Amino acid sequence: MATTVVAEDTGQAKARVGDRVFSGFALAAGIAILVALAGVFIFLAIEGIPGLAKPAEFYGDASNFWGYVAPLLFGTVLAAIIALIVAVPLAWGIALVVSHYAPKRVATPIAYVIDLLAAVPSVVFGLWGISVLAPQLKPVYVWLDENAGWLPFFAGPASGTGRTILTAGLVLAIMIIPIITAISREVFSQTPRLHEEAALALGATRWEMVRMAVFPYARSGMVSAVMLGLGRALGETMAVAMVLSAGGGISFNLISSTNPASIASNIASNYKEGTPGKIQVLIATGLVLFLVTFLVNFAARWIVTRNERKLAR
Amino acid sequence: MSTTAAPVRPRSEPVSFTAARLPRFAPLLVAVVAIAAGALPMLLLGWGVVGWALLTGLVYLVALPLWSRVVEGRRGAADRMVTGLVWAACLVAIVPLVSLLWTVVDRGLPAINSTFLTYSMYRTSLDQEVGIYHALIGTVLITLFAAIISVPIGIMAAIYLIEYGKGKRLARWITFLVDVMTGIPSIVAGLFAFALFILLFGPSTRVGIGGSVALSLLMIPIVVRSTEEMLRLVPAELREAAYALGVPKWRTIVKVVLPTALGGIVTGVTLSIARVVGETAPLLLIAGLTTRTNFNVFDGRMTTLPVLIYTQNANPGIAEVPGGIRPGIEMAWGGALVLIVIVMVLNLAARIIGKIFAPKTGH
Amino acid sequence: MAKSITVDDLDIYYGDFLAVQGVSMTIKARSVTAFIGPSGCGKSTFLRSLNRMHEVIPGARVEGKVMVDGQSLYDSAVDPVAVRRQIGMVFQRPNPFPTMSIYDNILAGNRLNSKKMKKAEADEIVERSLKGANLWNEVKDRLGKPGMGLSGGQQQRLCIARAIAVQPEVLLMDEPCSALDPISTSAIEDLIHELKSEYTIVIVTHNMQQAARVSDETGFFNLKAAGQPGHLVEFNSTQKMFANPDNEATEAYISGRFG
Amino acid sequence: MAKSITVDDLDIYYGDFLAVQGVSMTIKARSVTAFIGPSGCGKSTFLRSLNRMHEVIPGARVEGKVMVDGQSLYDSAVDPVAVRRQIGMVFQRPNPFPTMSIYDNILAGNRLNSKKMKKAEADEIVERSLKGANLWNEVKDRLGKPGMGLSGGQQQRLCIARAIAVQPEVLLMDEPCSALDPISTSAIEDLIHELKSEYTIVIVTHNMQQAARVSDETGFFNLKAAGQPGHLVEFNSTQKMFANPDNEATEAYISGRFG
Amino acid sequence: AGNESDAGTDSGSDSSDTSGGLSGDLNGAGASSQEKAQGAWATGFQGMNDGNVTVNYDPVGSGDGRTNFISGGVSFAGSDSYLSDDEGELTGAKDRCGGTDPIEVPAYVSPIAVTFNLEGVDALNLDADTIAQIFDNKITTWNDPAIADQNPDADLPDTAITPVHRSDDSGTTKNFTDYLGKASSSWSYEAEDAFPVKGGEAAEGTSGVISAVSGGTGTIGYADESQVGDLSVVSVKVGEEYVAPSAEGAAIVVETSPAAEGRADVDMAVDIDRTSTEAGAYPVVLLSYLIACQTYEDQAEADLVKGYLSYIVSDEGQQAAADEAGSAPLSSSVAERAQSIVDAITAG
Ligand SMILES: Nc1ncnc2c1ncn2[C@@H]1O[C@H](COP(=O)(O)OP(=O)(O)OP(=O)(O)O)[C@@H](O)[C@H]1O
Ligand SMILES: Nc1ncnc2c1ncn2[C@@H]1O[C@H](COP(=O)(O)OP(=O)(O)OP(=O)(O)O)[C@@H](O)[C@H]1O
Ligand SMILES: [Mg+2]
Ligand SMILES: [Mg+2]
Ligand SMILES: O=P([O-])([O-])[O-]
Repeated sequence: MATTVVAEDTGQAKARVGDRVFSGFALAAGIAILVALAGVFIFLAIEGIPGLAKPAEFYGDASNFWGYVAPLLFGTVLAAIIALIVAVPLAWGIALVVSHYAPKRVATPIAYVIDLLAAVPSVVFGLWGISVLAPQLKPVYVWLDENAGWLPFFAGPASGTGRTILTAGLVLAIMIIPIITAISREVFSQTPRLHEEAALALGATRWEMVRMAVFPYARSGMVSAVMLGLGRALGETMAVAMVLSAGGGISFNLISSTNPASIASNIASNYKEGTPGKIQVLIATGLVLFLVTFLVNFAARWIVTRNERKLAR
Repeated sequence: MSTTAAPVRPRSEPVSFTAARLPRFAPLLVAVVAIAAGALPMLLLGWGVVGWALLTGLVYLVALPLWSRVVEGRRGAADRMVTGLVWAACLVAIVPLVSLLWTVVDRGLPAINSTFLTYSMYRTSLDQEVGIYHALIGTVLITLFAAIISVPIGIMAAIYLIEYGKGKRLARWITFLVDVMTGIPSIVAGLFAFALFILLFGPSTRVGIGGSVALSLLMIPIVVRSTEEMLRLVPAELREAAYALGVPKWRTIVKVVLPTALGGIVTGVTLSIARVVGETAPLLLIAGLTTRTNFNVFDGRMTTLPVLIYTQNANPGIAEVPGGIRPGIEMAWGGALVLIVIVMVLNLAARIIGKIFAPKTGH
Repeated sequence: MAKSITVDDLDIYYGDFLAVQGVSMTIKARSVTAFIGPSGCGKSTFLRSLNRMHEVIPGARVEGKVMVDGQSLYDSAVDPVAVRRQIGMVFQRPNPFPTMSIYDNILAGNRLNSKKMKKAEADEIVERSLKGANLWNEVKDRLGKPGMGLSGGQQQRLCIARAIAVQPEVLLMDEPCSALDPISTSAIEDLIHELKSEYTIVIVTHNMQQAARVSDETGFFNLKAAGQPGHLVEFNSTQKMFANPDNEATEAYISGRFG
Repeated sequence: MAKSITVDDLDIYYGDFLAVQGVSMTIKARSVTAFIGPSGCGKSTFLRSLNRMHEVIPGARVEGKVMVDGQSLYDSAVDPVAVRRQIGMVFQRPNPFPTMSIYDNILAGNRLNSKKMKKAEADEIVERSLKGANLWNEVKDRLGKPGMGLSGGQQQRLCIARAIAVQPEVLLMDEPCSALDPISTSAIEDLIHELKSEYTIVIVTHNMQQAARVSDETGFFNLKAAGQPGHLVEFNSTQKMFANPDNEATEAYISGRFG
Repeated sequence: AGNESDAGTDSGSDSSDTSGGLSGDLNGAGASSQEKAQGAWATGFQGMNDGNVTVNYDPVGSGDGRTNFISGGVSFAGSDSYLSDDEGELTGAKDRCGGTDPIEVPAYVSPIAVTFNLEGVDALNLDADTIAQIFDNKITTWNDPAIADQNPDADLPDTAITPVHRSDDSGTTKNFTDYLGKASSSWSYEAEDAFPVKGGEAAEGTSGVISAVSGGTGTIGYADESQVGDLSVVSVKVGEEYVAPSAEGAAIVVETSPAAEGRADVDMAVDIDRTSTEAGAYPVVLLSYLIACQTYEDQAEADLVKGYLSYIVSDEGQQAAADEAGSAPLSSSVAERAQSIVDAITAG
């Protein structure tokens, strides 16, 4: 046993080195992320900024870049919002079933099956979207057009192929469900027993226990899960490109053939035939998407911290 | 004590434990009624199966809570409502999954045989058989290298955020930017990797590792995010227990914190792999397309399964017999099935690993 | 309103593991019943079977009968939520809700039953409960702060306050004072004395002096050997138990000659 | 090997909140020092400042001096890891490592410091430590089972066994017995008696009888008022403290007339 | 892979008597529509060289293919349209080829079919004006008199017409709109890669259009004829006749079309004559090009490009693409000229 408190023997000195090295690696990894992101941003800026001010013929029907990107941005956000509205409650529901409702025998296969969804490549989602989902939804859109056409969302005319932004949003929803579910169920199931039992012992029903003990504990994880899902929905390329009948302008009509494209799918669709100038325009739209993601996250974070502060009041 | 305070609820009559409960068979009964009610318009108005299922669900979700509301009161109704809703969520999510899996299996299975799995698409005459072996190898290698790049960076970054950087400005920025990074569209990641490799290795470089780099950009944020959440959930008491034994911080992290969180971390890594293994756009750009099997990610083109699926579907060729299945279409679905099976196996492996290392509680 | 509890040949399992075997006793209404016994003998397990908290652990189940005022607790028609609402519980480890303020922690149970509560009424419940748990003076200026910011002992008292805020009819306490200092402990003991005029109280304690001080009747649990199920050795009036127990093992335990 | 500890005008902060103020005392080597005081007065906080565990809480810091055998504990050259290896600690709440078996939990302190050990040596450490913590008989047949599967009291004894397995020079115990039954408690108390021939032991306890039984010297902490920092009221030999304390407040607290 | 190991030994025998004796990798990029044909050509060329050669073709799209070629990243490009100097491509290609004019030879011709999905109707005759008005959303129901007049025998329903166009930029769209602009009086848009009419049903890629047309009701679209499969196709009015899409009809149009103006000898760029009235001609065609250099710095690269391109324009190559991809072979006169240009590729 050492007789002094200060580290002297080699084992202890090494431990200190170990700590420094390890924390150094951790820091380096963090910084690597910053560098990578800065790299992406710089790349987008260098290649994209010339695309902001090209002659009008580069922007199709629009007269300038903003007119070109606005419907794309709108389409991106609209599809992502539809996806979130559909996916988030479903995903949280499934996560709860797996973590708190179903017996283990049932929960494990459900979790596994949902995880499988995450494994399906976006191309396959695209193929399935066009060949299976869209035809199934076609009559639904016709019905909505006839019976709910007074709502601007269902103004119609209903698409003849079912490949609308609503369909794209639904495909995106299915794509992000496993992401949101996986993280949410992980944090749900980590809720300390102590807190769950505290709620149950007060005579809480299961749902009340979830609300009192599980949700508050899991909140940050739930938000992360949603942000991950949102990120994927905003940036999804192939599935949207394949499923969506794109090319329209800004419109809240969810069931017609004429839909705004999303930024990512528009890049993928038009990159192939792009001349260098056109590609600069496309990359500039990528830059816009990047900045939007930045803003969305900023807003989400702000809301979360504000809520937390309110809580700590 | 109640002399000083007004009772919260009237305590005059003893409350029975059994008061106001729906019979045990209530959910079943309501379900049967709902199914019947749902079937009615199907018979009378000719609604489809989808309409029937929707109506059944709706009737159940309205009727049971209503009944419960009358008998059991607000809280019981809310509980039953939520129980119904979460299970409905499960069913609703499983429907498209089953449809999708069925489609893939139905269309993909006929393509699969030993040639399909062991031959590449390289051929020297048109009547030779082809397979997806080269794409299988490409997918496995490119994804493996993507994981090799992103898992250590992701986990270490999460460790920095939770264990070292807490409260620091830099950590707050990294957390925030990781969220931003989750929103990078895959095509932008591909363009970036492409530009980077052109800068480093000359024009139109196409190389497998470039695909790995592009995929890493997509994987890292998922790994960081999920790991971060899991590390956050490791109780401080455990860290303190280790510190108090004179264990250095880094060993505490490696030997106590990480093992405790391992199950969740493995899930996160699997998720990130599943997320990128199906990527097409970036790989088409940077890893290119070849018909040969390439085992070297650092040199030459590599085909991956999603790229194969995409290109085969886009140019399926012509069917041997008029009206038959085009060779590319069959190959695309076959490839999709193989890809899903790969990830399924990976998932299963991750679960087993997670189970082996998960915190052991109980007997 | 207090209830008497009759337990008849109760076996308690964790999956296949029989943790407690063959317990029969009658817990009188409006009295304090204490359980003592060595660590691991199943006191907590048995206590949790009295308000059906045991069954929230996956695989956990009981065999046998628990009757509360003539109603069988494990009857299929019985709603465990209703049971727990009337048979409150304080745990061995303090477990305030981490995201709630002290104020909201106290009201957590009440809010379940009556969504809308007048501010004055709520304030009154909070104050009464905190005073009852001898915590009012320490926290009255920071009711809006999170409950987790308190010291261990403060947290435990917060949990006691939360449990009594819903005015249950039976109160189960699993070593409620093991994290408390003597002053808080004696405040809780006083509280128990007060409460027993209206409630049935069951308390698990390691502190034999405490058992002797607060309880009317005492049950002694023991293990035959490690790995064996725990069982009830003796159940008697506290006075008799500490003065002149029927069972030798009890005497040995109480006099500290045990082991 | 034991160390004496001299504390000089120590202030302990959580961020801006001054939790403990102006503590000065000398803890003698090869003796048992007990801290008593009402809940929330900063006993745990002060104890944790003695092996630099305090600083693992973000924002937590100390001002003042702690000297261990003449070396300043908070000197910039001092490695807190080395400090903690030699000044062990047992916490108020049991915290076994959930991923490890009972066996591995005991050896955690040795193994995590990457000491290579022969099987026989390891077995010996495990047995010695478990016997010391009075847990051997209960777990000797399931050493490979997870530590989390034990009851609360068993878990705490496991943690004590884990702490003594590394043979520290000073042992800090924060209410180590608050979750233990009398038998385990008295085993631990015996253990403390044994250990003090070689180690310096500091114990926080709510049980004044325990303080009187095990300690040579006692420190009484108190709060002036809720929200105010805790401070050391009196530090004296245990005998004097319990028989004839210098301070009125001490007497009031010890005799239970406090509040 | 199971097939690669023995590829070199047994396949040279059955492919050709003119074993090239080449080895190495040849990289190209460009039009995704060429991918299947490129696969067939690669197979034949690899066979000719006993499996010692690998041809890689990245189907990144014509535009990106040309960019890659100009940057020197690939040895040849496949493109749905010839190099133009709008953004300096022609000049760039010249620079890339060491100052010599780039080679542009046709790879094959694809007839573009106007295809539809309408219950109870499996053939239609339409003139360019009607097609233009349908895709311009001027004619919106299938029983419109403009359609009915040309199809007295068809039982046309009252269904709405859903025209499906490409959502991605595409050579197919450019050639189709070029046809509409030149052959009809009612199409007022420029020929462009992006479909010019706003709104309406759009789909990604040829396969997307096919899926959308076959999955929808009352749909009509345009796509490479080889990909149409079971769908019904429109016979287009040429002169006084209605002509269904066919390889022969496509070849006739290409042969009778004038060369693009101001091009070098080695540049076979053609401006398709959309208004041809030649008997049997089918003017809705896409001419796909191969772009390469006359000289390469590297001998091996020059040999590979020369060998590969010369195989492509050979009868064998054209037949292979027709079998695999369903493209229309070049007419013999066009192929001959292409062959002579390709044969002149050298290193130096
Ligand atoms: N969740 C659980 N799963 C399986 N076994 C358990 C669980 N909780 C407790 N046990 C076992 O049941 C037995 C009784 O445990 P219990 O916690 O009831 O003891 P106790 O008398 O309350 O002990 P203590 O005084 O230490 O709290 C012990 O052997 C324990 O290991
Ligand atoms: N992590 C923390 N952050 C902020 N304040 C804290 C923290 N831990 C304890 N405190 C505060 O410091 C003061 C002293 O707490 P401490 O836990 O040291 O008391 P204690 O004497 O050990 O009480 P007990 O006997 O209940 O364990 C209390 O006011 C408590 O609220
Ligand atoms: Mg217990
Ligand atoms: Mg304390
Ligand atoms: O061949 P395209 O894909 O450009 O039509």
